[in-house]
Amino acid sequence: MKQFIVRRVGYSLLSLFLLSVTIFLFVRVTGDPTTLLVEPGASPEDIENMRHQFGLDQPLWVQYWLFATSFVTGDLGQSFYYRTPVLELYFQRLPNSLQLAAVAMVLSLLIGIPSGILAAVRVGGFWDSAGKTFSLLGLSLPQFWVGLVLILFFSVYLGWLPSSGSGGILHLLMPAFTLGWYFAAAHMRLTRSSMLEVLDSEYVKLARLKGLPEALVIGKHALKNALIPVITLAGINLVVMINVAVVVETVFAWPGIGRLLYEGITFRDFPVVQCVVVLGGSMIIVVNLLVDILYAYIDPRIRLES
Amino acid sequence: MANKLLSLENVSAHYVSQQGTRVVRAVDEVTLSLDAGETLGIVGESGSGKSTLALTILRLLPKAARIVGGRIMFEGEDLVDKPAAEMRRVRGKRIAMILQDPMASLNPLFTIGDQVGEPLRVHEGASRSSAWQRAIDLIKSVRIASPQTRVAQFPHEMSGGMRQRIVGAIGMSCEPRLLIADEPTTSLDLTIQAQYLDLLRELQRTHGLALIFITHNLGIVAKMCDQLAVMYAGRVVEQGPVSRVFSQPLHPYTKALLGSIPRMTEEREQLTAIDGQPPDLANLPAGCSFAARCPAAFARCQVEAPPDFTVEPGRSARCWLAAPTVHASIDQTIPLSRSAAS
Amino acid sequence: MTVTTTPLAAAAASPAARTLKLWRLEGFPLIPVLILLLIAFVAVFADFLAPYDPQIGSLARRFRPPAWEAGGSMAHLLGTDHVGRDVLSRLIFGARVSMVVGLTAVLVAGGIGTLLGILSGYLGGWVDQVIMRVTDAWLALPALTFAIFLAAIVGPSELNIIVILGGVYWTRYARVVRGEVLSLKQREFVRLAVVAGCSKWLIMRRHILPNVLNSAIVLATLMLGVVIVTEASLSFLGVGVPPPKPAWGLMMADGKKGLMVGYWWLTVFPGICIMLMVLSANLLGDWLRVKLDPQLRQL
Amino acid sequence: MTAVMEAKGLSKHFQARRGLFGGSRGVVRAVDEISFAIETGHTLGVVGESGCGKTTTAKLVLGLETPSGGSIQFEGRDLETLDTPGRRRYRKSVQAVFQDPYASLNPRMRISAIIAEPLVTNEKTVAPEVRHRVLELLDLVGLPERSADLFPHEFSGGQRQRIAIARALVLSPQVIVLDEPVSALDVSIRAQILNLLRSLQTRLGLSYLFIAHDLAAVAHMSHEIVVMYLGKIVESGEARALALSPKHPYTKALFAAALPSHPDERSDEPVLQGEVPSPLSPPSGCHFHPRCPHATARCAQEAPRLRPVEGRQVACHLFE
Repeated sequence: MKQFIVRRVGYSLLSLFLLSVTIFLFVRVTGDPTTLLVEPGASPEDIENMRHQFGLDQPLWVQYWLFATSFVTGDLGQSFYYRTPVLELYFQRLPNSLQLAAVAMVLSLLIGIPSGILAAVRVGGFWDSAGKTFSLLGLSLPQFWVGLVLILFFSVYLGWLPSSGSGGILHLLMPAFTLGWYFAAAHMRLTRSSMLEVLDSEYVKLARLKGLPEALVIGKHALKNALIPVITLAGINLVVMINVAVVVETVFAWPGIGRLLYEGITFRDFPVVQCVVVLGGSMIIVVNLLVDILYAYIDPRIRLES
Repeated sequence: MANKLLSLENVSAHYVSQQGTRVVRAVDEVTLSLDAGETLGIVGESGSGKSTLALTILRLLPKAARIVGGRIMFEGEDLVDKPAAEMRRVRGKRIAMILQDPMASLNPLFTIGDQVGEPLRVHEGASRSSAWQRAIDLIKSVRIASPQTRVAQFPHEMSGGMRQRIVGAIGMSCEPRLLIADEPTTSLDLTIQAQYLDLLRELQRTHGLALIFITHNLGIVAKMCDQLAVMYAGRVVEQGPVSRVFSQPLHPYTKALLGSIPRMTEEREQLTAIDGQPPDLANLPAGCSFAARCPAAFARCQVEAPPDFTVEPGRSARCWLAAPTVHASIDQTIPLSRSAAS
Repeated sequence: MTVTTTPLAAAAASPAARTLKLWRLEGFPLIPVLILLLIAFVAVFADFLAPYDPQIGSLARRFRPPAWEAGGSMAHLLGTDHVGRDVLSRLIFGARVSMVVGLTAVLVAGGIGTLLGILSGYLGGWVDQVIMRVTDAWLALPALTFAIFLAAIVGPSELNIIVILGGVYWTRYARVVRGEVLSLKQREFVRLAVVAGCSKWLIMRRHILPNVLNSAIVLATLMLGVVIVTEASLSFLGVGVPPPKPAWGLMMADGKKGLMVGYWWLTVFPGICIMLMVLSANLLGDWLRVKLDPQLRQL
Repeated sequence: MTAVMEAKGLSKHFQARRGLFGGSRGVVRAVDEISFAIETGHTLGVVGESGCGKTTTAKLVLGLETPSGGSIQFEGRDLETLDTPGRRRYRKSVQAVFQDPYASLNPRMRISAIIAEPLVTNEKTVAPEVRHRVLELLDLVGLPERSADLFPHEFSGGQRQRIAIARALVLSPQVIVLDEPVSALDVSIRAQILNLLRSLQTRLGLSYLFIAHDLAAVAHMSHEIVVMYLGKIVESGEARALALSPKHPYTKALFAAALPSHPDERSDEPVLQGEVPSPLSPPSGCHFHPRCPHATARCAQEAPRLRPVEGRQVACHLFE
C-alpha cells in the first residue's frame, strides 16, 4: 500500500511538472511572451524592465526555474485589470464556483443515477431509449445555447427567473441546470453501462439462483457494485465542473472562476488566464490522485494489479 | 413416473428474434427424468441447448426466450405454470444451481456470512443473527478452517479453492433436493477441478442431493454420473445409464463422440472425427438434425426426424437405427471411424 | 487419411449476407446522415446558395425579424442582425466554417492521436512512458479551458483554432487507441507475425493499424460533435473564429445582447444549426460504435 | 535418433516490477533450468497446471522471449552463437499454432495473405509461386481452393485452425510449437485437428512441441512427455509409460485427477489437496513439498535434482 501511494504520488508530481512545462513552453515558444506578460500599453522602458524581471533575457531553463519557483511560492503575478494578486482574485471567486458546482452535481446525480438504473434494468425498452435521447441531447447541446434558450423562456417570456448575476437560490437554478445536464448525461451513461456489466456478472446470476426477489437482486447486489465507478467519476467531475463552467458563468454572468477566465480573455489579462489554467489542472491532478488512493483502500485488488 | 424427483415431459424452449422472424429451437421436445439422490449428466457441444435447458428448469431464461411447451414436474408440481413469486421460492430453496465460474460467483462487496446466510433469510425468514450462526455451520461443513473468522471476511481475502467451497455452501444453505451444476469446472486446473468434483460428491452424499451436471466433457460424466443424456441441436438424442451408454452407444453421434476423445489407456492411431458442423438451430433440416454428418445415415433420415425410441427401460435414442426392428444389427451398420467408411 | 469439411458455402455465405442485411436494416441513422450531407453540401456551395454577402450589412436594415413575424419580409427569410447582415446567408457560410474547422481538427487530432497511441501501445517501454505521461498531464486540463488558454496565447484565427483543437483533443485519441493496441498485442495473430519474422514497423502497419481503424473512425465521428461544440464555445467567448467571419458560435454571442429585448432569432437559429450538426454526428457515431466496434460499446 | 532441438538449463526470470516508480518486487522464475530434447519427427508433450511455465517455454523456443540463462541448441548449434543468416534459418524452421483460432488470424487479411505472410516476409518469391504454395497448403490441410480469397470471419473454429496450421507449414519448418491447439474447439472438431496434425507429422516428418492441459490428448499425441510444476521439470520420459505409471508424486496426483474416459475407470485415489502456490514466493526445497503426501523434512530444505529412474527422469528424493 505504501509503495502504491509513493508510486501514485510520483506520477502525479510528474504530471504536474509536465503540465507546468507545457504551459511554460506554450507561453515562451509561441510568439513573443512580452506581449502576454507585460501590460498592454506599457512604455519601452517598462517592457525592458519586465523582460529583465521575468528573466526573458536569460536561457530557457533559467526562465523555467524562475517560473516554477514563483508558482511553488504562490506568486502567480498581478492582474493587469484589477491590480491585485491573481491568487487573491481566484480565491474570491472560488466559493461561487463551488456553490454552482455543488448544486449542479446534486442535480446531475439525482437525474443521472436513477435514469441510468432504469435504462439498464429495462434495457431495450421505452425508458432505455428515453434515457438515451436525454443523454444524447445533454452531451450534444452546446451549454451556451441551452443557457440562452432557458433565459429566453424563463426570463424573457415568463419572467420567472433572473437572467444573470448571483444572489438567492433563484439565481442558481438555471446555471446549475445548464451545467448539470451535461454531467447528468455522462453520469447516466456510466450508471447504465456499469449496471449492465454488473447485471451480467456471475454473482448477480447467483443472487437470482438463490431465489432473491428482483428488488433485492438489483437494490443490494447490483447497485452497490455498479455505483462505485459512478461515484468515482462524480468526485472527479465535481472538480472538473469548477473548472469548465466558463461558458455557463459567462452566459448567466455568474461571478465564479469561469467568469474570471472570461474576463481574463476579454481584458487581455494574461496572468489571470494563466492562473486559472494552472490551478485548474493542478486541482484535477490532485483529485485524481486522491480518488486512486481511496480506491485502493476500498478495493485491494487494484493495489496488486496496477 | 410419480416417484421421480424431477421429470421433464416434451419440454421446448425457443428464442424468438425481435422481429419475430427467427426462431431458434434451443431446447426441443426434451423428455428426461431423475430420481432423488441420483446424478444425471447432460452432455453436448456448444450450442446444443444444454445450458438453456438448465435455465428452463429454473425458469430463468433470458427475455428473448420462452418455454413453448411441455411439463416440468418437480416433487409432484408442474414448474412451467407456477406463478413467478412461487417459482422464486423454489430457486435456492428446493433447487440450487452452481455457475461456470465459482471464483466470480461471490459478490466482492459483501461478507461471506452475509452471502451464505442470504438464502436462509429470504426463504426461511431467519433473523440476521441466526442466519449468521448457520452460515458458520455451513462454512464448517464444507471443511473450511476457522469458520468464525472466515464468516466475517470478504471474498478477496480467500483463496480460489475456498471460494469454490463457499459457493458450494451457499448452494446447500436451504437443504435443496436438487443441485444443477452448469460447466462447473471448465476454467479450473486439473487438481483444482478434482477437488471441486470431490466436494460436490461429498455434498451429495451428506445431503442426499440429486445432481445434474451440464457439461461438454464426457470425462466428468464418466467420473460423476449415474445417468446420461446426450444433446445435439436442441434435442436429447440418447439417454440411459452411464455405463450402458459408454459401453454400447445407440446413437451414431454418441458413438462418434466417444470415439473422438483420446484415451490414456489405449493406443489409437486415429480418433473418430465427426465431419462438418452442427446445424443452424434457426434453420434445422427436415429430417434428423445429425443426418448430414452421420456416417450411417440413409434415405429416411434425410426426410423424417426419428422419434424417441425406448430400447430398454430407461434407455432411449432418437435414431432410426434404434427402432425395434433394426436395433439388433446396430454394431454392424455403424463403422467406427470415418476412414473406414470412405 | 481423408480430411473432409463441410461445403464452405453454408458457413461462408451466411455471416457475410447477415452482416449486409443488418447494415441495411438495423437502425441506420438515415436522417442524421442526410442532415450532415446537407450541411456539407451547403458548406461547399455556400457562394451560390447564400442570397447576400455574409459580412456586409446595412444599418438601415438592422434587427429585421424572420419573414413570418410582423415586420419581417421575404427579402430576409430569417431576419437580420445588429449590423443588418442577412442571418440566412451568415448561417450558410457558418456551415462552411464549422465543417472546415470540425473536419480538419478531427483529422489533426485523430492523426496525431492514432500514431502516438499505436507507438505507445506497441513499442511500450520508455516510448510508452513518455507519451502516456504527457497525455496524462494534458488530459488534466479540461479541454475547453486548455483551448481558451492556447487561443489566448496564439490569438484567434481559423487556422489557429484548428491547430488548437487538434492539440487539445489528440490525447483522448491516444488513450483509446493505446488501450486497443494493448489488447491487440495480446492477440495471437500479432504473436504469430513475430514468429513469422515480421519487423515491428510491418506489424504496426499491417496488423495493428487496420485493426484500430474501426475504433478510430467511431471516435472521429463522436469527436466531430465535441470539436464543433468547442469551436462554437470558443467563438462565443470571443477567442474563436475572429469577426466578421460568420461562425455559428460567434453569431450567438453577438445575438445574446438582443435576447433580452426579444430579438430571439439571432440566437435561436445558429443554435439550432449547431444542435442539428452535433446531434447528427453523435447519432451517427453511436450507431457506428455498435456496428463497427462492439468493444467500444461500454465507452 | 537425433534431436532436432535441445534445451539445456533453460531459464526465464521475470522481474516483478512495474512502471517508473515501481521498485523491484522480487523475481518470478517462470522457467527454471529446464532441459529437454525434441527428437526429429517426434512430439514432445509438455503438461502442467497454470503457472508451471509451459507457455513461457513455448515463447522461449519461438524466440518471443530471450532466455535469462541456459541455451537452446538447434541441429546441434547453440542459438546464441548463430550469425544472422543462421538465426533467420532458425526462425524459418520453427513455427507455431496457438490456442484461439479466432484470435490467430488477422480479421483484416485474406486467407491467402495470412498463409503467405511468413513466406513473403522471409523469402523473395514471385507472386504466382506464392499463390501456388498457398493452394498446395490449403489442399494439404483439407480446405477448398476458393478459401484463399475469403476472410477469416467466413470460417468456423475448426476451419480457422486448419488455416493456422497451413500458415505454420508455409516455410516448410522442422519444428512446430502447438500451444493448446485444440482446447478452444468443440469436442467433435478436436479429433479432426488432432488427426490432421498426426498425419502431417508422418507425411512431412515434422517435430512438435505440444502443450496442453488435456492429459489424454497429450498422451495420445506425444512420444515423450515433460511434466512441469512451478517452473521446473519434475518428471520426463516416454509418453505411454509415464502416463500409465507416473512416478513423481505430483505426476501421480495430476494423472489421478485426470478424468476417466469410461465409467469403469473411475479411480478412488485421494485427491491432491491445496492450491498451486504463487510463483512470486515458491516454497523452499522441492516446490511441491507442501502438497506432497510423502514429503519429509529434507524436501523442505533441499531441492531434488532430476535423476534417471527406470529409463525416465524424476526429480524426487523418494527415488534416490
